[in-house]
Amino acid sequence: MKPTHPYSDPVDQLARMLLVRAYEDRIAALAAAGPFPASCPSAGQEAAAVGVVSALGADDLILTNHRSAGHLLARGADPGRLLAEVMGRETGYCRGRSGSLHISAKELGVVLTSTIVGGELSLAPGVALARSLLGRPGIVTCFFGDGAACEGIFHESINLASVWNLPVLFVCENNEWQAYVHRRETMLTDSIAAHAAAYGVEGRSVDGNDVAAVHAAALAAAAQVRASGRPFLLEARTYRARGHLEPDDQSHVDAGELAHWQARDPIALARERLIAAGQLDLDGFARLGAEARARIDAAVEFAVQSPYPDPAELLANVYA
Amino acid sequence: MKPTHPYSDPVDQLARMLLVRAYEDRIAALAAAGPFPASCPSAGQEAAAVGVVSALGADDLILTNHRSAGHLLARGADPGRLLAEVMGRETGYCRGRSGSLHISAKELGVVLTSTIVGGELSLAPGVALARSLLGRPGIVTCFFGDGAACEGIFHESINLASVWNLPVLFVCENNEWQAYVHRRETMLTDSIAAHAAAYGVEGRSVDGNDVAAVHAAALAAAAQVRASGRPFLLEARTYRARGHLEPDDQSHVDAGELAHWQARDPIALARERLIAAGQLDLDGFARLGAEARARIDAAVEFAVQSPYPDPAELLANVYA
Amino acid sequence: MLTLTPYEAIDQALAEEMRRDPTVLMFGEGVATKRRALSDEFGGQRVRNTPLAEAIIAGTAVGAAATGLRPVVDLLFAPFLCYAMDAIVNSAGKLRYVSGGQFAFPLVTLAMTGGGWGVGAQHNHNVEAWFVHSPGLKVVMPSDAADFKGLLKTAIRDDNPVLFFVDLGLLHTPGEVPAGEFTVPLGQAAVRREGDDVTLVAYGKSVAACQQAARTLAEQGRAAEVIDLRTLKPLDEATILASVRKTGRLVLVHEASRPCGVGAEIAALVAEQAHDALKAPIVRVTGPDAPAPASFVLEQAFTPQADAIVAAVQRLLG
Amino acid sequence: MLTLTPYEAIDQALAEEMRRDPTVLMFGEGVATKRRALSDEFGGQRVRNTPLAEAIIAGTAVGAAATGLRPVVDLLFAPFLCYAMDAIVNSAGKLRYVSGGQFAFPLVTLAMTGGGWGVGAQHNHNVEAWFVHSPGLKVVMPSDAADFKGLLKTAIRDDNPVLFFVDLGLLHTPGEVPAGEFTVPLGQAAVRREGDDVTLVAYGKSVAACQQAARTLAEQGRAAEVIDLRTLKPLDEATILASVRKTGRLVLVHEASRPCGVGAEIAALVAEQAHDALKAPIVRVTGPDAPAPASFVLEQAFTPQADAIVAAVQRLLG
Ligand SMILES: Cc1ncc(C[n+]2csc(CCOP(=O)(O)OP(=O)(O)O)c2C)c(N)n1
Ligand SMILES: Cc1ncc(C[n+]2csc(CCOP(=O)(O)OP(=O)(O)O)c2C)c(N)n1
Ligand SMILES: [Mg+2]
Ligand SMILES: [Mg+2]
Repeated sequence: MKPTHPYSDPVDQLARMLLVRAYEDRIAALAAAGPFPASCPSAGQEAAAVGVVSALGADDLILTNHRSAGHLLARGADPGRLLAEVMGRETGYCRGRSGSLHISAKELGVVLTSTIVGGELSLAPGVALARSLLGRPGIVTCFFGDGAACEGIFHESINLASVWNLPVLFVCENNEWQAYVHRRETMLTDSIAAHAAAYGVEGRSVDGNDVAAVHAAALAAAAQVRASGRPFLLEARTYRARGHLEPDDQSHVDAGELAHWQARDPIALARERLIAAGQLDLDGFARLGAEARARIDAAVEFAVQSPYPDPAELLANVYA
Repeated sequence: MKPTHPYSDPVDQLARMLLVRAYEDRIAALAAAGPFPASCPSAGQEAAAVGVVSALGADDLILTNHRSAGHLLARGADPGRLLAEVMGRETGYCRGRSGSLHISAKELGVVLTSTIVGGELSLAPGVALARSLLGRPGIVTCFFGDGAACEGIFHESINLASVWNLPVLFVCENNEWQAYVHRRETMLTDSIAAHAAAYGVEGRSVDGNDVAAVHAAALAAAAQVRASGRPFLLEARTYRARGHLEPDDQSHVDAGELAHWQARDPIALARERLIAAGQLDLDGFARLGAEARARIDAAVEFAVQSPYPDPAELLANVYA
Repeated sequence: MLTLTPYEAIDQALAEEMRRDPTVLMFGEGVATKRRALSDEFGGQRVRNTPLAEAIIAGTAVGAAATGLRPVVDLLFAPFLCYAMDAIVNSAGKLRYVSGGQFAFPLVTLAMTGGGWGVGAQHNHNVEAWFVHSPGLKVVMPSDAADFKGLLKTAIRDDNPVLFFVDLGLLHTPGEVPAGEFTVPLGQAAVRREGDDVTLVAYGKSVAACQQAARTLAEQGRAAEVIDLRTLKPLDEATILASVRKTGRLVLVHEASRPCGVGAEIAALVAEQAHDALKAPIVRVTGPDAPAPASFVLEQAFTPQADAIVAAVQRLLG
Repeated sequence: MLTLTPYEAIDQALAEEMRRDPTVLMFGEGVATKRRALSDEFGGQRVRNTPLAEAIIAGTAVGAAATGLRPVVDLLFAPFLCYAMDAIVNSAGKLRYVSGGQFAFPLVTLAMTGGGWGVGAQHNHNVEAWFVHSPGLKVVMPSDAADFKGLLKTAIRDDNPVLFFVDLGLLHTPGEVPAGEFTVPLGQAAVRREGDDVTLVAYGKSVAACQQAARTLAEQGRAAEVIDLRTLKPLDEATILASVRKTGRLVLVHEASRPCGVGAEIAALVAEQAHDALKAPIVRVTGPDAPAPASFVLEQAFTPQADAIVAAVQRLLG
């Protein structure tokens, strides 16, 4: 199910969203059941992840952060190797050294993931600079949260990308939360895209729970970055449907807010649209969900069977 | 010549500008003549410094940076103690421990000067927070350069001051240079005040070489900060008339740019205006200049006669 | 005596000091959400959530400290201090000296450090030695619930910037805490166990590893003295030197990496000032000079364990 | 042989490596303005001025290094590294390990450090030990013009992040540099003077202070061996240990503050591995644990001078 990039079939996109959801649901279940390594779930944000990643080409690179499962799976990551990484197994993408919070998968073009909030923003211009100077194809997409937009490095990153004409598609997944702090406690204005203008960069906000809208906006933004060689700031307005870290009872979250966004679940929205358009029926939807869950079953099996790293290799890969 | 704050008489303001110029001219002469401690001259920026500082009240606090002589002298600092500090003497405002680059003078309300570009921006919200929570009067004015506006901390500082409703008057002295880099190499847009809106803050640019315009803008901005308890971003468009550090031949500076700004010398502009308005004649102007130079003569004398710190006190004041 | 976890002990210390002194306040990312009892008692002015921006959190603490408040800021995990270095090192640590003594900086930064959560090198990195190496700062890293409370109270009252490191592995382990008001002075190590054969010096969770090692050694007839540093700066040199002069043998234990760590400093101190008392080489048992791995099995291998300490002592005692 | 200042030697190294390898580039605040010959030869793509923003300068170097370039960035003065710590420590130092070896980070950061300019603590702060303490990094600090050139060339070719500290006090002092192509390996100390009575270990401008002290001592009939570390990480342990095994006495000299400095690390190393060879206590002669003062007289008192080294050796030799 590794897609050819970009992939525009809405059914493919929905299938990918269901895979992300199945992955996150499974991790939530495992975390609820007992001690399980920490991870930051991307449930609720599937449309933003799939909408953007499905708009990227095979040569494009992605930088992401702690809440990366959607980006990785949308890019075609093997859920077995992801889960193996989360569980600290040698078969994980990072040989169990990363755990869930900074998974890179160079073979998929997902590079330099940092769980330091803003870390990915600090690295993205350099990746784009290398591509430009080496004459390599592809743009650089950098995912970050509304919280990361509070870090000074956001400002430094977008400014440098602008001044140096670097092909970076900045994608802010504004999910209304920054761990245990609501976005409204951290900024007075509502739009993160609004910062772009002061850097001479184009910015745009899109409904981040509407995968078709995100995909269209990301295609257009990526095309513009490719053509101009300049950055673009795309903001996807979405919502973190689960807690910051699994498990979390979300007791600090306003029930009305939660209900509002539950009613805008990105998978339900995509399903309704496809059914209304006659591109899918309920059986088809159920089958896609079952397929996704079955892949995750297999992935868990793979991860659980995988060996832990050998402590004798504790010191491998400190230096090149 | 310690003024009562605020001071609005344009002749007083001109006298103060002349004092700054005489101070900087003298340091330039000393630096040209032989080894002299490093300092960053504020010549050319006298209108910005005096225009803002003359608009502040006695209770207001000032945070500044490496290019601070104008702010300090406008606030009533003793040029003898400033020069003593620059020359590393015990009689300096910081007992010779600072040197020119981070002179604080708490007795004048000039606190926490940092020569780390952006350092003053990181400290200003806390100073304002203390004033608010302790119920003390006065606002906090934070001077910084166009270069500091490139540091992420600028973004973090103005955002926090906005979200927490802190009475900070941010004053950007945009002097077109950041050490050996032209401002246009560092940002695509022309106005630093334009950043304010995205933080829900009011911003305004003013001709920084017109002391009357700066003073009026600063009075209005300070009044607004006082009344609202909220930050304001005031940008003074000015020019660094001398090099970054004394001595400097300015060989990297475009001659046309230099000429353009020389024709807009803030002291000449103020003089012409006062003469045209009949508030001053050429003799009066000459007398003000001579007085300023005489004060600097005495200041140099004081500094040169002052003792160096005692090496036995090398370790004083590391801890409280 | 009360039984509290260090997490609870920290909360108690904060509440008591905020009650005692109206200039004490606390802020950080999620502080108001997570320390609910504090924010209920002291309100939104004194217990604040912040934007996600460590540099300005620290800078604001420094500015506020210099002008009348006594802030405590929670910077969450030690690696996030990387964003706050300018405010801590260049401002809080230096501006008193630079200004010729015009300002003081009574502030505390809290940060969790060390293994135990399996989330890898960008959350788990012991950088306390950076701050020991930097002028004008104090550094504290307690090992039990009572010290978490007593040292934090003292740190809040101190007129200098204090880095208060919270060893994550200890955070939820209950311990005994005196019931009434008490404080623990900065700069004073605790001799946790007396012994004549070898001195074990540690801090944070490595103290427990030393205690365990000492018990094992006792069974083998070896008497280890265990010193818990509690404060890393200023260092209690007298207690360390007195112990080494007694035992003649020294093993230094910490999870932080070896080069230029706190163990190096103590080894140097002893090699300078108690050379003649040393009967054997000094030994360091530390975390490796590598980023911390996430995988549980590797994280365990990363952290100094009692058996490695026992083995080191056995080598020393022959 | 050529006679070059370290500043010129750095320029030569940069020019030669940029000629040799088209992926080498350089950027920083004012680099294109100040290193005019480089920007004339290599153009604006490869020699760049940057916005005034150390965090993104360093981050951009790290991102570029991982994806095909070999950046050299000039961060000007060591205290400004405080803004760049996340990129250097959390990204460059850790992401190779964290990713299970997927990336390498061939980059060099230049920063001036140390006294000699009289501008105070926010420009003058020796923080090299921070990076020795951090995993995944290499740290270089040369003491003469030839090493500035040879070590910088090697640092640029190394596949790991290298912190290259430029001791300001040396920058404009001419020295001899071999005329043709040459490199100096990382991790190899230089024995600058041989002697049997005491080992003096130093780096940066403290090497000259040791040399001067050694000359004075020679007049008194004492033979000091002078070791110039050149690379602080990886440390050339073998050379240090061999010398101490020969002389039995060790004096460590650096301008950086004492606690958890490089001297502490070497003292610990020797106390661990050459304890039996030590005939006397180890001595550290370092800058004080204080911010650096601006005033020239205080700055002089701050920096370790030859007479303090001589006095230390005299105490040791009785
Ligand atoms: C520098 C830093 N500060 C704090 C944290 C702890 N932390 C991890 S995720 C997170 C919230 C991030 O918010 P946002 O950027 O909006 O991303 P989201 O988690 O909402 O996807 C925080 C505070 C961190 N990892 N790094
Ligand atoms: C963090 C940091 N980076 C670099 C420097 C070196 N430096 C000192 S002043 C300066 C230029 C500052 O430009 P700007 O903020 O515009 O102020 P100006 O000097 O023009 O008044 C630079 C790069 C510094 N002191 N601190
Ligand atoms: Mg968020
Ligand atoms: Mg400027």
